[in-house]
Amino acid sequence: MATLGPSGFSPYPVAVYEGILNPPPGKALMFNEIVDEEVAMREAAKAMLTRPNPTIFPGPQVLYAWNEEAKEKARLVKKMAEVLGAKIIPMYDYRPKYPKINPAVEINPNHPNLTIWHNKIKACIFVGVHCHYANVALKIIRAETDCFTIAMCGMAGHEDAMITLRDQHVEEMEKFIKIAEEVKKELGK
Amino acid sequence: MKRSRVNIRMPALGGQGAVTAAHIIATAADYEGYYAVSNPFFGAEKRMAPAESYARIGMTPIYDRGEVVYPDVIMVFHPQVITMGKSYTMPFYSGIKRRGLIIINTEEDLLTEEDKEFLESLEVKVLNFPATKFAIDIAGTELSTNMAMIGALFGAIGVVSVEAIEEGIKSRFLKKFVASGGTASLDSALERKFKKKLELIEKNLNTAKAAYELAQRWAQEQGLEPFLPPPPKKVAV
Amino acid sequence: MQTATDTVIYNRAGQRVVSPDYLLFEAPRTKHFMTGSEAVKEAVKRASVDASVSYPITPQSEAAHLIGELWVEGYVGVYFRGESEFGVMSEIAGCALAGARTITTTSGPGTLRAFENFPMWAGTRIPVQLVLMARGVNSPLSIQPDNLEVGFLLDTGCMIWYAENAQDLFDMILAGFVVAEQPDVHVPVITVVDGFFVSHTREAIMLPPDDIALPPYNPYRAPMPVIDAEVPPGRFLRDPFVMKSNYISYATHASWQWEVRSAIERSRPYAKHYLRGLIEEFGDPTAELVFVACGTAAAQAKEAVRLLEEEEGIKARVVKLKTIRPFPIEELRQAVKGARYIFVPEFNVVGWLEREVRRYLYGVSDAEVIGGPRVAGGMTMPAEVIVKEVLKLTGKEVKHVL
Amino acid sequence: MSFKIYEINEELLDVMPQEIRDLQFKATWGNPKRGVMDLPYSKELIEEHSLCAGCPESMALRYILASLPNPEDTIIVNSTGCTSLVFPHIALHTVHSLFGNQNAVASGIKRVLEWRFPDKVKDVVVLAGDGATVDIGLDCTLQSFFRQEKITTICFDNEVYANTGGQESGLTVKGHVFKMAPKGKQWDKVPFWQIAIDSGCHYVARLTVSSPKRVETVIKKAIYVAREVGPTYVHLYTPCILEIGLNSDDGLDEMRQRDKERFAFFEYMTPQAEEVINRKKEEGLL
Repeated sequence: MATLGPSGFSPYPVAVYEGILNPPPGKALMFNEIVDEEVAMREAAKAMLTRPNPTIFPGPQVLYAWNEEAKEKARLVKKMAEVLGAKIIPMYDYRPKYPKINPAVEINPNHPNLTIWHNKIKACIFVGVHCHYANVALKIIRAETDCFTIAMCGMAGHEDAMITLRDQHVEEMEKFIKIAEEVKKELGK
Repeated sequence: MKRSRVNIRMPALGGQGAVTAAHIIATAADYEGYYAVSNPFFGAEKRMAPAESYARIGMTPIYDRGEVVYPDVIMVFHPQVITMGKSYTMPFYSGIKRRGLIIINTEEDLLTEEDKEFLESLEVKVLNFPATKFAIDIAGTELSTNMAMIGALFGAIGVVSVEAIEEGIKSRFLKKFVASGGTASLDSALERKFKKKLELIEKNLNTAKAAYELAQRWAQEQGLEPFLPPPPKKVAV
Repeated sequence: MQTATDTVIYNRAGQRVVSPDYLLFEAPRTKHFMTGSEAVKEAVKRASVDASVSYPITPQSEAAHLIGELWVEGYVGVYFRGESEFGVMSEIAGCALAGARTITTTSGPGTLRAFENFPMWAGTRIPVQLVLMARGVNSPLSIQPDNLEVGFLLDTGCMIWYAENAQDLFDMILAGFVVAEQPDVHVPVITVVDGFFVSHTREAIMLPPDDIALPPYNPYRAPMPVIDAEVPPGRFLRDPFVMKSNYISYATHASWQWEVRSAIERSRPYAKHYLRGLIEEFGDPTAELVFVACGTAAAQAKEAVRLLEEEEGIKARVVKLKTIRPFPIEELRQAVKGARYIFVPEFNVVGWLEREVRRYLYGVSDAEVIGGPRVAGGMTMPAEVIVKEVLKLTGKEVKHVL
Repeated sequence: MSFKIYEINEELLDVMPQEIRDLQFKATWGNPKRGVMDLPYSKELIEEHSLCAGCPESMALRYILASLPNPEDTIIVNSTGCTSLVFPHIALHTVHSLFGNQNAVASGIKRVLEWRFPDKVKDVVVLAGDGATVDIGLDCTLQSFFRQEKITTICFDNEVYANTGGQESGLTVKGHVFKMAPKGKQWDKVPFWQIAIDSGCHYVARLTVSSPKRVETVIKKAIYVAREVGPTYVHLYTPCILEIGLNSDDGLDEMRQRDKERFAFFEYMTPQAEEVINRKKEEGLL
């Protein structure tokens, strides 16, 4: 069953009400601290490599082949999962699903906690999810689970994640994979 | 006490062009180098109903807006403002400041002894000026009443030149101007009447100029000082 | 700096696209003399606006007419008159959902008729801009300035900015699009002015050239998929009924609402930059007498500060709030340090700004907060009246008012 | 064509559930000749529905979605009501906004899509219940007709407010007892198909959904005409079996009975609409 996160049962208080804002361009956010992107990437990789059942949640922007960047990012998501030894569970659309989801194979922004609880996921990466849905989901996860959340955002980031990487595109994802490989080696995995 | 601001209240009747007058007054003052703001007080006023507009001219940036409750100058555009009480205030000069000025468009003296006594106690000067008659005589239409009133104002308070008035009038009639629906149709009536815009401007200007000269002479006779120091020569920010 | 290899980009109207910073802060400006309604047109003309829908109501109608002229001139893509404010705000929502930069205007009863749309706009995360020219909403009918309606709008999930004059309004409209469209903000912005006092007042305003404009809106940076069948997921309902059809959907709804409010909070750094601060201070910074106000009330308070200084020898100052949502909490707390008396002059009978000020100063400031002076129904608030209120407090007689 | 938004990146194909893979490989995209006859053989654009078992609205939705000539570039706007519970499960870009503003929202979407994509066909379809179309949304519905918006409006007429628990609506028949009409409805059913004609619609049809093929033809005609000429209106009887006390398997029978009386098939078209329809027939698309 659920272990409550830092915010308790309700999605309130949310991070911005605790004074946490998205990092400025070129920087990353780690909990409530603005740090260099590389520092955050190392910590993110470490969390994924050391916590139980790490999982990547790719969203529609990388799942579908709607443009060249998406195709390239999909390839990198796959590679990232290999390096991190992580599972991939897709957030393929955003509807409130009826009558129920299958938490073993899918995640939904309206009740992401179900998938996290079911699979006992203790670290995850959101990538390619539209910002609003990432934020809705991350608030619920922050409130209702003890999962370490990492957001790889193509825009300004998500302060409700524990680590936020902003403006993440192909180049940055490649950089993260490289750092993850290094961390993995350092950890002797 | 030197003034640093002249607040003008213009009680008029709907259709007389008091809003246009406020606009031209403020534009001319702005051109002259003062700070200026104009605004109407709009209700659902129709023709011949009471209507008021306001202009403020000053030496420093003007924040104040809305109805001028404490005017330095009151310009009565129509005798009915006084004779029929078509005014938002009662009497029409309530709130007038010490050493203020009242210009009334009238051919006869409309003030009672009581009015005069009160105004004299505040050293307020009154100029009875037949603006409509002036407009008909010079421009050939009573629609130029507002131009005569503008000329009289600046002639009397002595702060804005004829050249600046000309700029104000041109900016009103040559540039694309936003008016309410009613004013827009009045504009086209004016244009039909005068055929050409330039002709309109010239006639308006002549009316204003003649009124300016008359009021200037009157102010000299009365020993009126200019209402404001020379313009602060505002520089573009 | 532009080099020879940089490509110059033009928008659909043929204007050169420049950065928001250039348009707002760097481009040379020239003086014009115009009304607040005309300032709206000038702002929209430089904002690469895609769509606008209008409906007549005094005093915003002129601004709406002028946006129509811009459509005829090719500066605005889509424009028509809707059936009512409820219809207009829904049509505008449709335009925004389909990926357009949109603007509309309304006033008083129109705002209330449209009301159901505002929380919907915020919930569906569209960066619509509503220019609100506040007017009375009570029965009996009034068309005059009275900003009671703003008190109703405070918690709709829209950003609320308050402009003091035509210049503020022009700059705020441009900044409004820029801030509202940030991907992590992306909620509607309501730019408020007091009707007539700004819409129909003519004053000098500094404008950048009209052959440059904001970069066009990019709907693919929005936090939700745009409704154009060009972006995944292909299966996408905006906005679903989350109250049934699945379990624990209540938490979804709660989270969604917090997200909308978070979005407003995220606008702070952007607004601070593009508005040059969320507040503006006027007068002697050491004065113990402070007016906290927005819009025309701030303008009138500035005049009162002058009168108090010149005629009574009393030092006073004004803290003008440029944003109401987000509320400039920290800025206000800093600004009123050292204050003994805080007056909150307002153009409504309920004193919604006073409530806000008290809420955020509670336990933080020792100053006495005085909710007033207050006028309503379209009344003017002469600076002399404000002075009178202050003098009452200090036990002084009023000399200059007859 | 926007079919690419349904195409899954190859690397991630293995993590996607069957229903999503089917949408890419087994749905009928890019084929204007698609229709209800594909239903048994193709992936439907509706995944599941959250309506009552046997609800005729679910049949109507399946037939309509199977008949859209251009689903990959079709936007559907709906309104609050039973159908808004189904919309999350439709594999298209759809909008639920408020109760009653659907035609206004659709007007905005259609005009902006025409402005943003002048070289593409983007169909906008409104689909709402009788309360949304004729009662609370009447103003927005009619005004979109007056303005000649190029959208197709489909009304699911179940003659009652069903989602809120069975209240009388403007389309309830006279005398029928529902909540808020405890003495029976006091006035006649609003003949909205006729009002649609008088308000400027170029193609209007009234029918039940008892015949899938007929639904297909009507929907295609309505969309083709809206695309080129102006507003079109389709009035469908989709009885609320729950509120009129029928069993789950009685819906079809109820519609067949009404086919003979107040929902007898009725069709209207303007000469411009007829020209479009004839041309589409010649092209083999109808």
